[in-house]
Amino acid sequence: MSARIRSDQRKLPSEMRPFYCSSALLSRSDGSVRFKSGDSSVLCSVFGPMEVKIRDEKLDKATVEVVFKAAAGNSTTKERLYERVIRETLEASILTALHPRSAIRITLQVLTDDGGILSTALNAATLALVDAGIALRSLPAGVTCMIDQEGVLLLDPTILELEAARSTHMFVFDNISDGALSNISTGSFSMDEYTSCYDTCFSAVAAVQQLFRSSVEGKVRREHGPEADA
Amino acid sequence: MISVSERDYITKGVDRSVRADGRARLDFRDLNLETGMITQASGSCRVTLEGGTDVLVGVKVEVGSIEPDAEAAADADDIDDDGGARTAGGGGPGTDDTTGSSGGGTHARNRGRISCTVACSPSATRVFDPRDVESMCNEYSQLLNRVLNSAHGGVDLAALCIVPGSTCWVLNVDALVLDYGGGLLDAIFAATRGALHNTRIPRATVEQTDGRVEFEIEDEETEIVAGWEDVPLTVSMSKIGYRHIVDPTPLEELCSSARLTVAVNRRGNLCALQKGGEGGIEPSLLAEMVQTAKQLGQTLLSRHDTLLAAEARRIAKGVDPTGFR
Amino acid sequence: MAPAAAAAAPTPAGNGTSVSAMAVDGDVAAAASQGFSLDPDTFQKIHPAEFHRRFLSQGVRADGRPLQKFRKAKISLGPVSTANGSAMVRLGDTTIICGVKAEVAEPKPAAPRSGFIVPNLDLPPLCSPNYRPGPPSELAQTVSEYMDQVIKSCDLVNPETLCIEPGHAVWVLYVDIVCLNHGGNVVDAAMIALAAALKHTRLPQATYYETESTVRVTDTFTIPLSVKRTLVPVTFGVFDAAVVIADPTAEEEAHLSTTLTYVLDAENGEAAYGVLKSGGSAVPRDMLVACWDDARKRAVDVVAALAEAEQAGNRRPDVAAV
Amino acid sequence: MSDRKRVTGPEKSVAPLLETGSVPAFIFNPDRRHDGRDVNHLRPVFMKSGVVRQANGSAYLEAGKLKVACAVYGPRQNQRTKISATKGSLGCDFKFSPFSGGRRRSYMKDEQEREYSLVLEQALSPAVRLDLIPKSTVDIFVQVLESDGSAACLAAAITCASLALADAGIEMLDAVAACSAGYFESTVCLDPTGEEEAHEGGSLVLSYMPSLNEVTHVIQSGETSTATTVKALELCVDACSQIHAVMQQSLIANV
Amino acid sequence: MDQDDIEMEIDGEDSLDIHVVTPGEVVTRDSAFMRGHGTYTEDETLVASLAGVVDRVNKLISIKPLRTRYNGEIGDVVVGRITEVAQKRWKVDMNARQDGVLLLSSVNLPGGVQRRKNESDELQMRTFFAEGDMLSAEVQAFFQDGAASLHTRSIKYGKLRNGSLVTVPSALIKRTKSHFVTLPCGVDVILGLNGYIWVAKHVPISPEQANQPDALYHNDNEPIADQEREIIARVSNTILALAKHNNFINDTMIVYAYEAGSSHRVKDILKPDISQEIVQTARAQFQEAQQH
Repeated sequence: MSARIRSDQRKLPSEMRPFYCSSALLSRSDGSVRFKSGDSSVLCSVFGPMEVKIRDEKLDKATVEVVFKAAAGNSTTKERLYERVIRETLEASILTALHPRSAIRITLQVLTDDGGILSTALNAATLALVDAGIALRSLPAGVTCMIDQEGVLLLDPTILELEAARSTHMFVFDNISDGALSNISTGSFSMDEYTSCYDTCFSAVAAVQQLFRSSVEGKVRREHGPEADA
Repeated sequence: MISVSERDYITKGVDRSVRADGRARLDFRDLNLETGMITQASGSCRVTLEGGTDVLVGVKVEVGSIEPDAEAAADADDIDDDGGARTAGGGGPGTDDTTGSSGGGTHARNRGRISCTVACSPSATRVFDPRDVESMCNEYSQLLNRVLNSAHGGVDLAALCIVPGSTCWVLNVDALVLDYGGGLLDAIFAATRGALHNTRIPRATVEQTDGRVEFEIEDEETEIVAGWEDVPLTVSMSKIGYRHIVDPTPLEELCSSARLTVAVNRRGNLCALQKGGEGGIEPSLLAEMVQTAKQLGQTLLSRHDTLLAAEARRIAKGVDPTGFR
Repeated sequence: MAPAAAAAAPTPAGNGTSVSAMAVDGDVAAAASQGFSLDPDTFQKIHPAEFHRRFLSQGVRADGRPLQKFRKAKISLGPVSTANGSAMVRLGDTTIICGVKAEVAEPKPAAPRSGFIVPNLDLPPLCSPNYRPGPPSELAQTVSEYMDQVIKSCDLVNPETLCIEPGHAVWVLYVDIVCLNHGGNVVDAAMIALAAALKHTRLPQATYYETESTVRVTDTFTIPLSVKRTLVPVTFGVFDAAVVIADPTAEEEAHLSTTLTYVLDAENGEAAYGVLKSGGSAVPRDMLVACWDDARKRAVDVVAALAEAEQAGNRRPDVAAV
Repeated sequence: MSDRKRVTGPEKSVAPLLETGSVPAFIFNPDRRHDGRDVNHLRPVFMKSGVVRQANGSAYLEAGKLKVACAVYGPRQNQRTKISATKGSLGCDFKFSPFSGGRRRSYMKDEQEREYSLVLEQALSPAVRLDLIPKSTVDIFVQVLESDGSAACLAAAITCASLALADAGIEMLDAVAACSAGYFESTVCLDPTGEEEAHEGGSLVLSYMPSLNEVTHVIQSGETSTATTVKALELCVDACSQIHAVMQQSLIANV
Repeated sequence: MDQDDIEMEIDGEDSLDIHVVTPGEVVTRDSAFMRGHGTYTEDETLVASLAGVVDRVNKLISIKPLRTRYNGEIGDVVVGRITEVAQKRWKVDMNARQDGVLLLSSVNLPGGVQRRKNESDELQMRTFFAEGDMLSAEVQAFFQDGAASLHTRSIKYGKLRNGSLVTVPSALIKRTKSHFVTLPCGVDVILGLNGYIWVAKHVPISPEQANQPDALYHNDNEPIADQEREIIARVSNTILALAKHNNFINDTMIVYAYEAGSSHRVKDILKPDISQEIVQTARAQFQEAQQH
């Protein structure tokens, strides 16, 4: 690959921005996490299992509610689409049958948006669920990539880069299935481009999963002290 | 709520033309009327009926813009919508269209409009389901809007135009039902006509300076609402059993299967016709009711004019209104 | 045995009859031996998921279609003469009508030549017992949003071609898609209707009069929109995370583990303008690729239906038939 | 306030104005109207029941350009708690599609739609045996796909809803047929189109049960003499009987 | 008025004047008085919490409000309307703060006073009283929450027929020996102490009729002649005229007012000037009678 320098000093098209997470930030919620990917950062808090509105009550499983709030401005249909994708993704991972007739509410607040906000939010939500001690079947993680006008695939693009995108792709994978949990692609792309995005994102998700793992290990160590290592 | 025997008592009484309060079928209750008791409004009128009904109507005059859509809607090829606007009335674009767009919608561009709302004070209607109150208020607002904004509503809408195509007077007619004792719709129309009689519009002088049209509003000099005397009154007839009565009491309304409201103007013409209620009416009875309503309407109008004249004299003498004392 | 089987076997409408009768043979034997059997309608009501599972295990669906068979798209152009462009699309029971109305607005200062396209899907309470009057359902909102994202990102209509007077007036195309009968897969029907209606849209000749700062138009709609591409949406459902079915019905949709929507280019099935898969069971890479291949075949059929509709539309301008 | 639950365009947009003089003058000829009818004739009307699969009953009506669809759900559990226990209720919802008229309509229900919903309820209630379905509600949803005369639309909605009720197997005393008439001076013109409506002096919509000989609803606007109104009532009653016959045919065809 | 003035007058032993107070007004600073309804104490002073007339019985001071909903007392005759049919009971609107309760066990059932109630009676409660039905009853007791418990276990109470309801402020109804009166003009009037007055045709009931199974709860009116309807309407309007001028209402007052208005048409009785004239005449007549 050429010595192309990306908009934020990353060297390679397939390089992800550094990402961090910090958990248990909010005392009022059952679980909370801030997930930061470059300059995109999302704060997620999880409440539940808790009382459910009778209207939403499900007899055999928990009701998952997702509220997505943009950094500024009122919610629009865009946020509603994000909420749906995140909810439908997590519903499949949460062991909802363990908590019938109750609600699990996931609130996502975008702090700063610099591209790939949906995957960032999803990652924050997964970790917040872990933080809240809600039983999960697997750990879903999302990654965004794009293809620019010249056909170059850029992983984890910034807003500046996205402006020049010919197509953008968001994939969600987890650590147990051999397929995509969720995918939103828009723009104009070929089948080959699509599959290479799939592959790139698939391997990139492994890195995020790694962070999940170390974050969870850190949490266990903090909460249970040295005996957890034993 | 009403019991079976009360219903029977009322229905048979109506059949015999001896109603529970001693009136005959086509007798109205006494209507009391006072105008000009709301000083902040451009015009106001309160109508009370013996037996409880109490309606207050305020008219507020303000400068509004003639919506450019009015013309578009009136012009728009073959499609209704302007027809829609006619019934939609209240503040909606395209105030009117009845005289049509053959002249390229110029008519719509030279008119003011009247925007009516009917609201119920909660105390008046606590016995009803709030939703029923809402739909009743909506029905009555619609009827007011439709009647007043039509070409035959009485008020000369063209006279409300200030600058053709851009600015006009908007008459906001707000009816508030303070108490409910039956015969509401007729009382609302009576109060509206009274309030329009009482309304004074500031004089607007239009000046043209180098192509720009400017207008000035003088609050001191005022004009009356042109055409108020042609505003119709309504006669609502309630069908009870096989007969119909006017000016029902609340219990009589409960016994009524259907209501026919007819708006009549002083030329003796019908300006609106609307049926309410859950029952049917035979076509022959319907025609008969229309005829009756026309005659009664004429009487009501002359009585109304007498009351308004008395009010005008009172105001001229500078006697304060009783208001809410 | 035979009469019991007939009573218990859900009988599909089409060519799958014999297969499905076999499908439940085993159970019927068990049920019959207990002196207990259900008629197909009752069975569907009590165990809807199991009802579909039995059909699918035999490679056929409750409405008689093979797994990969799409319902024929019936398209008619111009059913609504009050709209600048309109189309009605039917997929089996699903009926969707799309109308385009053009209005005039001021452009945004940042893009003085760009007009607007505003797509909205409406799922009124009329179309299904699942919707109540009030604000749009989540499905309606999210599908509207996704359609908006797709048509913007693939540059379906160049917004600058909607310019009347730079910086002063541009066209706004309101694309309103109303579902009249929800028989499943409204996403495909809605997007086909959108694509067809935009192609059918004609704008009047517009002139901007600076003195009165208004736009005036002729009373005939003559100018076609320059629609660059034809989008073809193709939706698959996945049952029990393994069985892929094409074009699910409303009954099937309730029991799917996930759905998968491709938006392909009608001319070139290699190119796509969108993929949407929201949660549910995981779809492996090879399944994604295989479905894309199937979607290409479907795209060809839809394009043919569109062409047919255009020809019919040319013969009779306002065809109306529900 | 913008609608946050829909995709939104620019804050304000208007329907464009027509070039001046581009609309030919409208001339009303009682013997030969623009579509060839005389004043005593309805537009040819087409009706079909059972068009919405998941509904308990449904119907589609087409008269000229006018197109209306209706679906009936119920009787189902009443959402309103405080309702008389002895009678059921009708919930009527009248909606113009955004593209159905000259000007684009908002999704929000406007005053006119609310009024028409109420008229619909009032026009149908006398016919439906609500006493047989206590504590339940029958929801009637009417969607206008294309409008050509708002009075005609209202009439079509009532007829179509009545057909859908019959299709849903809801007990009725009689089917309700409705028709509209416009006033041109003292001439009464049946079933006016949108173009005619824009030039008429007033209009009347009558709902009628032919077998019972009862008017279930009437609504009139515009100034007329009593004689003209009575004439219009008679004309509409006759026309409703014609519509009623078409309704019967279409119901029989669907059986 | 100055505060001290009030206190003075109240302290004054033989003060017979009517004192009107408003909420927050000090009634007395004398701690010898007892706090009654419509008052509260603050720092040893007795303060009014209602707008109304000061009422003193020995050391007990209470305020009678000018206008209030009906406050029942045991033994009161009331007229009410059934609002709800509930489990073994009816709810009765009686112009009070809460709906009254009429227990199934507090009514006479067809088939004799001694008949035992059974489950089928529970199922057919609507055949006795349905929503909207009017009845007369007596306040029997009060529940803990203040709702009145009514009973109709007497031949004079029960379902009302053959006439119409007149509503007046409850304060205007005087307690008298009998609230069931048959006026000289041949009309029955039931003066409910809750302000609901039933005016109906006089229908004598013979004992054997009363024993008919459906005699108690049928809904059929007797035939009523036009003449009788007019008299009922006249009595109703007369009562309303009295109420309009805030005159108390009892049988004699109605008779006087009825006579005073006999020259007017029924529908004119409520016209402001006529009603005033009628009430004044009736009042004068009443005072005259008192003096004799």
